[in-house]
Amino acid sequence: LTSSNATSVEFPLYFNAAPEEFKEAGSKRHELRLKALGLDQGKNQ
Amino acid sequence: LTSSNATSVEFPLYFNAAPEEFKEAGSKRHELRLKALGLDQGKNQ
Amino acid sequence: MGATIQEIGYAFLETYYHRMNKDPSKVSCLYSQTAELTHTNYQVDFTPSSDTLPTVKLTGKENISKFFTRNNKKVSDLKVKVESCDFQTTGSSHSGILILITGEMFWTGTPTYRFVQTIILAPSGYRDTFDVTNDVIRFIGDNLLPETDVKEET
Amino acid sequence: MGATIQEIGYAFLETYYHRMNKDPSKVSCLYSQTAELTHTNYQVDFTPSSDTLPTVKLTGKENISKFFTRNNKKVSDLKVKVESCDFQTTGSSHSGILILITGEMFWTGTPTYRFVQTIILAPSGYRDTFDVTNDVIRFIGDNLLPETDVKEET
Repeated sequence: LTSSNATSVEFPLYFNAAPEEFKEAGSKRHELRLKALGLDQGKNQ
Repeated sequence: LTSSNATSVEFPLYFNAAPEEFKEAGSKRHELRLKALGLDQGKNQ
Repeated sequence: MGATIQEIGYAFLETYYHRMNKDPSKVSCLYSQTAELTHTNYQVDFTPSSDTLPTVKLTGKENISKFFTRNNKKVSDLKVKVESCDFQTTGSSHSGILILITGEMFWTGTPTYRFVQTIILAPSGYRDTFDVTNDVIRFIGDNLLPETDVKEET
Repeated sequence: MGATIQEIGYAFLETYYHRMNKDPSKVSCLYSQTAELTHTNYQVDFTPSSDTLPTVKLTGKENISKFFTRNNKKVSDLKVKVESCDFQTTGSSHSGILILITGEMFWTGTPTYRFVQTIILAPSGYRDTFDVTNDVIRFIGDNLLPETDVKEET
């Protein structure tokens, strides 16, 4: 067991979903962010 | 050793700084956020 | 031991998240008899306007098994994006592995939730296999607004 | 043992951050002989436009001691806000304590940096005292923009 980073892994890693599937969920989070910043004008759905 | 939450602590906890001292540093972070969102017009210092 | 802690760690994560997806009732097999688990509290309805989720703490493989079985549907629907992993060796003679994970997760129809998770693997006693002894998840809010009215501590 | 893990944990954090502030050269006394530390890489200049910081991994009390002594100035200037702590017992007979911390930190003149940190305390062998066996910090970016061009994995 060493402290080397021999295993090269490219982040992000996806489990149980394709990268595209994160887009819709990510945009919902983004809407919450804009709301928190008071920047959600005309986007209330 | 139990899993109870007997110790009542109120977050956030501050170490080596008063809450007010976090304001200026926090506003710098906030400027980075606005820049990332492309909302930093007229605030470039 | 031939594999690095990174290799063991990534292989574990693959098994761990895959099993949640395919067979939640068998996730608890990955845990030690006295393991502790702090995980998403599925008994509480998700608040649509919140960017974090509450957690619940369980102790012992039996309770952990009940937890994953009871929340079968939600657990199998979990989708995970891992953005970083840090590894250290831990425990007696450094035969265990500590993993600090950051990332995002979501369930069908929900926003993404940012999380951090620490998992500790200890040698199970069987050749080259590990048990989870600790598993803690914590959700991270965006903290978007600068602090305008900071609460005073007493 | 009279104190709860929460009480021990919070008392430890008080000592830990206070000692960074007052006497960085003695922070390493809190670590076990073979402890592992992943901490802020002070040898790299902070990038003003970045919301995260790089880390570096060290093994063993001697290297940890050198690290805190070499970076004395920066370490003593560290200001920390802890937003959450999760505790679990860990290790053989659950005599150790795992702490998962989230919060923000800054140094004079810098923005705040969001971080997560996992610390493991193990009984030191002396009555009621603990050593840090593991300490990992990871900085968290804001990830503000929705994913528009997701990289494909190979």
